[in-house]
Amino acid sequence: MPPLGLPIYGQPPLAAGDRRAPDAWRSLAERAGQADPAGRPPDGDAPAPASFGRRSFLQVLSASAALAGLAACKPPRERVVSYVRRPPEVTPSLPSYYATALPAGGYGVGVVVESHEGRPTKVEGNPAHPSSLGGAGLPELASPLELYDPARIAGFRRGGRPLAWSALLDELSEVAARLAQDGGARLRVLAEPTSSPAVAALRADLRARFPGSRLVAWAPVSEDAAREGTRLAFGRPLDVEHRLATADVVLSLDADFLATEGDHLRLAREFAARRVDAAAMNRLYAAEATYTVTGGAADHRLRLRASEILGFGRAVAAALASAHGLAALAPLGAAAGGAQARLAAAVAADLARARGRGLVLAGQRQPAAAHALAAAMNDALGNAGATVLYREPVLLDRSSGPEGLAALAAEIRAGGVDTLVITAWNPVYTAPAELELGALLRRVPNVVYLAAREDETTAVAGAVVAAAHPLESWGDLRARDGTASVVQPLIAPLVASATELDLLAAFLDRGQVGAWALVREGWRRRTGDEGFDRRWDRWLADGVVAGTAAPPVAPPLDGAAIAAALAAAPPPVAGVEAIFAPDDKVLDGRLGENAWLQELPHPVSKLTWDNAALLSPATAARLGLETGALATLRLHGREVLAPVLVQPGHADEAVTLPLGYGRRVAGAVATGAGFDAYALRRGAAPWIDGGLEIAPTGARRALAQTQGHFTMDGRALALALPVAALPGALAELEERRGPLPSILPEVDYSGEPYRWGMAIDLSRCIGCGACALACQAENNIPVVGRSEVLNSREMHWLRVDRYYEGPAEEPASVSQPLACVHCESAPCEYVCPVNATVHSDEGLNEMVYNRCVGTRYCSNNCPYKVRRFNYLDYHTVHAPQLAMLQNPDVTVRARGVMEKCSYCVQRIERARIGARVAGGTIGGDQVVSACQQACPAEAIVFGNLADPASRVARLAGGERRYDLLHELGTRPRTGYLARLRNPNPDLA
Amino acid sequence: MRTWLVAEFAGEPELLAAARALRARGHADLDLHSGVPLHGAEEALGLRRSIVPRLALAGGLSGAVAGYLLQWWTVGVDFPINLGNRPPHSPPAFVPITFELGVLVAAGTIFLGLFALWGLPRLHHPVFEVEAFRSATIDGLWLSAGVEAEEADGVAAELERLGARRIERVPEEGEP
Amino acid sequence: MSAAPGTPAVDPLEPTPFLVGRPGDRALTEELVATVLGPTRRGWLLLVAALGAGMAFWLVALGATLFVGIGTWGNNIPVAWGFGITTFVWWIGIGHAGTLISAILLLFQQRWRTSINRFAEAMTLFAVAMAGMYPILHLGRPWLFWWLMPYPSTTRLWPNFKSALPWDVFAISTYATVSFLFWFLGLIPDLATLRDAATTPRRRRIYGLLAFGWRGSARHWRHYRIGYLLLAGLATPLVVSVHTIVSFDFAISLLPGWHTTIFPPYFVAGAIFSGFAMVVTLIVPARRLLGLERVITIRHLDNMNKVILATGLMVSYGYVMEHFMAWYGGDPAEAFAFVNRWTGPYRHLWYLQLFCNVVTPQILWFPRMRRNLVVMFVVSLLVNLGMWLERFMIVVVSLSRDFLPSSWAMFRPTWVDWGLLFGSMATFGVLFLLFLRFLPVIPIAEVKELRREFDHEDRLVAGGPGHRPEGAP
Amino acid sequence: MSALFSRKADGRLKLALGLAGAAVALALGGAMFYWRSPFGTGQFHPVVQPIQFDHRHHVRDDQIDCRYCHASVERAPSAGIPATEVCLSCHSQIWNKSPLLDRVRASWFEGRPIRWLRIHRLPDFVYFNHAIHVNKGVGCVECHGRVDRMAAVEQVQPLNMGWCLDCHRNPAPRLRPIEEITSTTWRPPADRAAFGAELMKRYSVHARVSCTTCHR
Repeated sequence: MPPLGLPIYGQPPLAAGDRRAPDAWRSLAERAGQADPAGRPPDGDAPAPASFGRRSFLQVLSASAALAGLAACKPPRERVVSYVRRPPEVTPSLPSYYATALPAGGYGVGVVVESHEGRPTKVEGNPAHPSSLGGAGLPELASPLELYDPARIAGFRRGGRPLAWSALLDELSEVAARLAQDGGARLRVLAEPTSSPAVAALRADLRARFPGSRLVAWAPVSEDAAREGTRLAFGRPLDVEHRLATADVVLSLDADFLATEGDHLRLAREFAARRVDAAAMNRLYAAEATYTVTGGAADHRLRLRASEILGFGRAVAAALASAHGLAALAPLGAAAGGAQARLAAAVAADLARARGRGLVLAGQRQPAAAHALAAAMNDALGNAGATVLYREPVLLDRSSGPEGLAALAAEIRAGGVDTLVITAWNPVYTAPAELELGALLRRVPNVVYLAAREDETTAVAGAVVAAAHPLESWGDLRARDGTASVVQPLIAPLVASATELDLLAAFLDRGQVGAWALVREGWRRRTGDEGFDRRWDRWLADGVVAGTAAPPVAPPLDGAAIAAALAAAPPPVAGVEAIFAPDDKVLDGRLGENAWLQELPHPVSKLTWDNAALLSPATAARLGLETGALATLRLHGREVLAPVLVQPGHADEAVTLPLGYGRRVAGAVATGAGFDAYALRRGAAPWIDGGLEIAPTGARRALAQTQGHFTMDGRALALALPVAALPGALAELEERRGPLPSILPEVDYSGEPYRWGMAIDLSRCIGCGACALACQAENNIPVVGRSEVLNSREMHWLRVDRYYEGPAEEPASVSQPLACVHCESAPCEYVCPVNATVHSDEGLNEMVYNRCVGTRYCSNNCPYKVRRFNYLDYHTVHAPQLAMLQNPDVTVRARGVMEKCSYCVQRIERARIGARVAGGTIGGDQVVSACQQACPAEAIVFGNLADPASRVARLAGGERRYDLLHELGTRPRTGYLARLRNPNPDLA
Repeated sequence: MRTWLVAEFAGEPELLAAARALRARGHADLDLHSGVPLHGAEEALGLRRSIVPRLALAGGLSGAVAGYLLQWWTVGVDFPINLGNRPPHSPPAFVPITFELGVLVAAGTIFLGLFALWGLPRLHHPVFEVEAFRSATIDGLWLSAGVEAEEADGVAAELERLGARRIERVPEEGEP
Repeated sequence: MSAAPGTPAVDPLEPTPFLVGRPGDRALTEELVATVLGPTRRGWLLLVAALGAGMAFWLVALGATLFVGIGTWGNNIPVAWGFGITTFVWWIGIGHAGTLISAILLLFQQRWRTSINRFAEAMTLFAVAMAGMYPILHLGRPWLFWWLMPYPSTTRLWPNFKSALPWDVFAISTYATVSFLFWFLGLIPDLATLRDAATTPRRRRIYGLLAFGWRGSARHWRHYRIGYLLLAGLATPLVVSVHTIVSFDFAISLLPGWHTTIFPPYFVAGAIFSGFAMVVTLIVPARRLLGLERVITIRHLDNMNKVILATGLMVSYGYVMEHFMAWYGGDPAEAFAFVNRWTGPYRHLWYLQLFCNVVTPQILWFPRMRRNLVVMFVVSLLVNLGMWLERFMIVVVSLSRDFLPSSWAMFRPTWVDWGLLFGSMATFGVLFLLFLRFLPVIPIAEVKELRREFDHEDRLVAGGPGHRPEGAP
Repeated sequence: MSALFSRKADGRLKLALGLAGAAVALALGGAMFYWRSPFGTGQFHPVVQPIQFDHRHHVRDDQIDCRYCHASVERAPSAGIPATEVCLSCHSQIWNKSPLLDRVRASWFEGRPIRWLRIHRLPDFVYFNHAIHVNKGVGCVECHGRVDRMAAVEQVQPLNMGWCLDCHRNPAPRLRPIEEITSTTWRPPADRAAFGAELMKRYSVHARVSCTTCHR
């Protein structure tokens, strides 16, 4: 039985009393509304009933009109609410764009936010920001939903009493005064690593007032190993910056640098740029256990258990030393045997050929020795300074691993902590299991926790301070290269809340100063009064503070220390290996309450709403497990019950345990999703552990994967071919594009100034899923929930298909973003009985929601199956606050209508009207679709095919282009560019 | 004032003979009533071929023509739309509805035409005044003749002579 | 039939007659109106109550569909059509047998149609009513179904006549209308008979109103006969066209498993197959229940079973040709669609379908089996099941595995799906029971006519019972 | 005696059948008529706003241009409803004691927006853009009528899709010089079609009828 109660999203509508948006916001966003469906801010006096919106009213009206003829009553007249004072920068019905930065692992990622009448609705990358270059990752794209999340904590409370901000400040001031008496010896701060200069200044002031206090940095997913590796290699911790633009050969030692690690947006862009020109292809070797996005993009994916990867790195070093004369690597290398030796030799030869143009990276999961080895190899190969740069660390915290947390726990156990200020996300949940931090925190008299949502830590914290969302906060952050950005709010806080700056300042009796003044005054202090206001405005407009990048340094390498570290490095683990990994979507779990991310298919496994223990087909067969089976995982005495997902290409005798699920205290979205891998994670071995025991239980949990078949069954769908085979394949590619003979007279588009089209370069695509998420945010695509995904009713207009090729144990993969391809000879159109999907003069396959009666015939006849149907009312069940998230330029679809990719026609029309009002025409590359805009790899290009100079026209005319399912004669406007692989001929 | 003579006969040959005889005498307003169609009744009553086939043909043709014109004008002329590269005026696609409307209108014409030809609905009819006439739809064989009142006696006698088992008179107006 | 004098007018190869005995008009009438004018039977009431419960389930499922949405069904993407369209095609197919029996067999002057045509036509009407509900119900926004009709709208939009669905609208509504007119036209003399045979004034008045004043006039019979024949002539191509158009819903698409030109004849054959099976399913118990063994004889059932066998073979041929064309056409997607039937996740249903539709009817080669009530009843049930499965295979299984493996998904029906399927059967049953009780099941006038024809033949044969019917004065 | 139905029964039956047929026809025709009538479209219904704002006075007597208050009409989808401060830009000086303006002043001083009633309401799925129409020579009057004659503004056009299409299929007769765009009294030259054709060329008017022109 399907749930009749509309199981969507899970968040119950707010009670009537909560419906009003807070006053602070209203004054910003009151406006003269144009007819926008969902974007209408809740009216002040007489809000429309949430459950019986105007749209459903019209449905009923239409039904009753059909039944009862004239007995229709009119809906009440809509109110138009005008501003009292119109903010000068706001023109109602026109969006504005603001640059800001969002935190990612303590660093800043520059973004540009689209705002409608004061409502931020869409986050894009900031092209001027060195970490974004215009692309955006999943956390950034999903952040607006976090902002409007109705489950956010509002206001402040201490010991269960709600407090006003000023009252809380008074109480904190008292606490601080008491603590200051002994120099803060009993004050501890548990924070996340950050790069914020403003936080740095406050921390310095706190140290001055509370010299006895200690700040503990904790991040469940940190890059400590990388910094420790550079400390081994160079004597002091350094940040490593990789540059792929000039890297011809890349060896990744367990680094998922294209999707989840490091400067992945920039790296993906640089990597992709080297995948399109057959003459200038780079080659990526990825040694990894888990099948990652990076592994999927690799030319050679070397399937190894995580604890054996260091050994492989040493084997390569040994081969470099022995066969290629890099004597410096001789003490670091250790030859391997068997197949690994052959692989290592081939990789070494390739790296040696590309001296100064190669790159070795180590992943965050690998021990410091691996990072040091990578540094030594890069040094020996002459890559340092070319493809790899070193900088003084940008983060304030050099170390944020479990050791600090363990020390804090010991202090608490000893009763040495009176007040613990927690600004780190949910440490009770993320802390190593053996610390049992939740129980410990109850022993601390004062726990002040800054949190956005109820979680495991709010349950034990005495004082909870609602955290402001970055889109409603002032602050500053630095990019990985040191470039600073000012974080500016797009909207006044939707709920009474504070930032980390406000909370820290409260202990300095400066809580009333406000984050704006703290940040601004800090920058004034650092850069001087002279022309500061102009500079400040410039920074806010640009989203970056120009000239703040940290300069590279070139310290000497200490080979002996590396050799010593390698000698002391842990050997491969015994038994089944447990690999802990941040989730591609919810990271360490902090984004688990984000329904967009929960519903986004995992880039590799296509799993939604859950995590699962990943293991290889062989291991699964040995254990008698299959996808969806529930197994008991036991590791060093702790156990969890977890569903299993058989992941082709996973290393044998190893299990990947994605972090961030299985929450015990959480909101409606994260509750019930997945299992808690933290429960098995030890401080001693936070990434790779041995001796995992897996016991099948016989029970099952259905896993909501959006793709069930990962093979192409011999059909030519997502084409991938080796570079060497391209010349021979050109004729076949030629056959797979362009019009087929037809008895129908062709519609002539030659006279049209615009023929919209898209080109998707599979060679660039890494399959990260950012396009799908950007599309969801842009086009008001609803979240349908796990049970609906299980029934294959997900609503994403754009999906990323992943196909495996080759043996199931070691498959290569190719990912293919697929949305409506806008066939010129569209099969969906002629079968619609009511002309609800028709063709525009410019070649768009238009879907007219308001005409659709929902026969779904179009979907049946769509060979690409890119149409989505509103089987239930997926929108009005949401809290009214979420209506603020909707893009007012896109109709919110009702129950019973079909929908699909529109090529972001709202952006086309905005560009058209802008151009025509100005008396011009739309540039060939001017209209950028949401997916294109987000794509870090620039794999998607939209534009005007009628303009031969446009990028899309040039790509569509390229030799790698083919049409998906060309033989059907649908003549799609979206063309695909076959993926090129660049395998090492020595390994053929 | 006319009178209806309603006479029951024992067998079909007698009935048909009576009809022929009366018609030969110039009585045109004759009818036979039976539970099943009688062989030879048309000949006996001198009826010509039914025009129902011609009505059906006209109905069917006009329905089909209207059906085609409807499709051609609405989607070919009034609001042509590019649907998957198909020409707005697509004759092959218009065949089914043309055919269906032809059949529908033909069938409707037959049905309504029959009622018009029959003069039905006519719940009230002089023959129903005769209680025994109820057998007409069961097993009875009846002849009814509308005659001028003054002729009634003569015709009744004639019917009796022709073998009627029972003869009833019903005045055209009012109850007997 | 050129029987020499002295031989009985009975075909030695057809030992059982279409009419047992030569009852007179009055006796025949009395026997045939008894089902209507006789007392209400307990069995009938119990059946109505039982099926009424099923109808209540149907109403609940209907309410869920309308008020919560089509999402209460199991449909998804890619399987956007599920039980709704499957059952729609199934019901429409069942309806076809009625028209076939009453119209086509009339044109071919098959006498054995006479006793069962009313019955079959009623089945057609109710089946079409059930079928017609699904296309509206399965809409995402069923309250806007009228957008499929051409009417001058303030939006200036018209339906798209290139889509098969407006064809369906016209085909189904024409079919329903013509079936009703045909059925009602045939009923008029019998309603008059009921009017005149009934004893209570209320019944007389009700049937009298419905008879519209029919008085058995020879002038009326003249038009009636030609009109009835013409309607039969129209209904014949209509019935073929309707299932052809229904098959176009699939055939005009490009989905592997749908995209095939064999569908029109294959669907029509399948429709007759399932329809005759349904007639047998209904008639075997009904003739016992209503005591109609004299007019619906084993010979009728035997003939129907022959039709079932013949159309079953046609359907089997269709299966073979589908596979042949999938192989011969060389389209890998099309070929896969048929490989998938044998090896895919729904293969068990496919095997069951083959058993029901291909294997089961073969038993009807044996005359003894064709005349065995239990055997034919079981066969007819299996054929009904098999034909429903066939439509399920076509609709759902083709959709669940199409061009891109990435979008493949399974279909899982919900309780609402089952409710609408079984509920529609129960509703059909209720309507049918009402028909059995309140309208003459056997066309009285036509049986009388048939008896006259037999009389005529008998008269040609010396030693026959003579031209005077039994019981006639 | 024995007749089942009296002579009158025939008349009654025919009447009943006729009435049933007429009822069906009337229901269908009536619905279609209603949908096109002012009751269905909402035309010609002057709306009393929370504040007695008289367009006659401001437009005709004071000669205030539409764009003074509806300021974004030339550059934004929405023409814009004036903020309270726009009212007070004059009314802080004149009529600043008038009780008619109490609510305006209250809005200003309390920071509470004025909640006007919408008169020209398009469905949520229709994206009408004022800027493009105004910039291509479609005057305010074409859709909003003679607002300068309305004490309380009413909707004068049906605002249904057919009406939109009329103009989008044949815009020429509805165009005017952009200089006269807000004029309520501009009179077209005698040959409006030719004039319109010339304007279409001058402003390069391409009125599109693809669905996504309005529905997105």
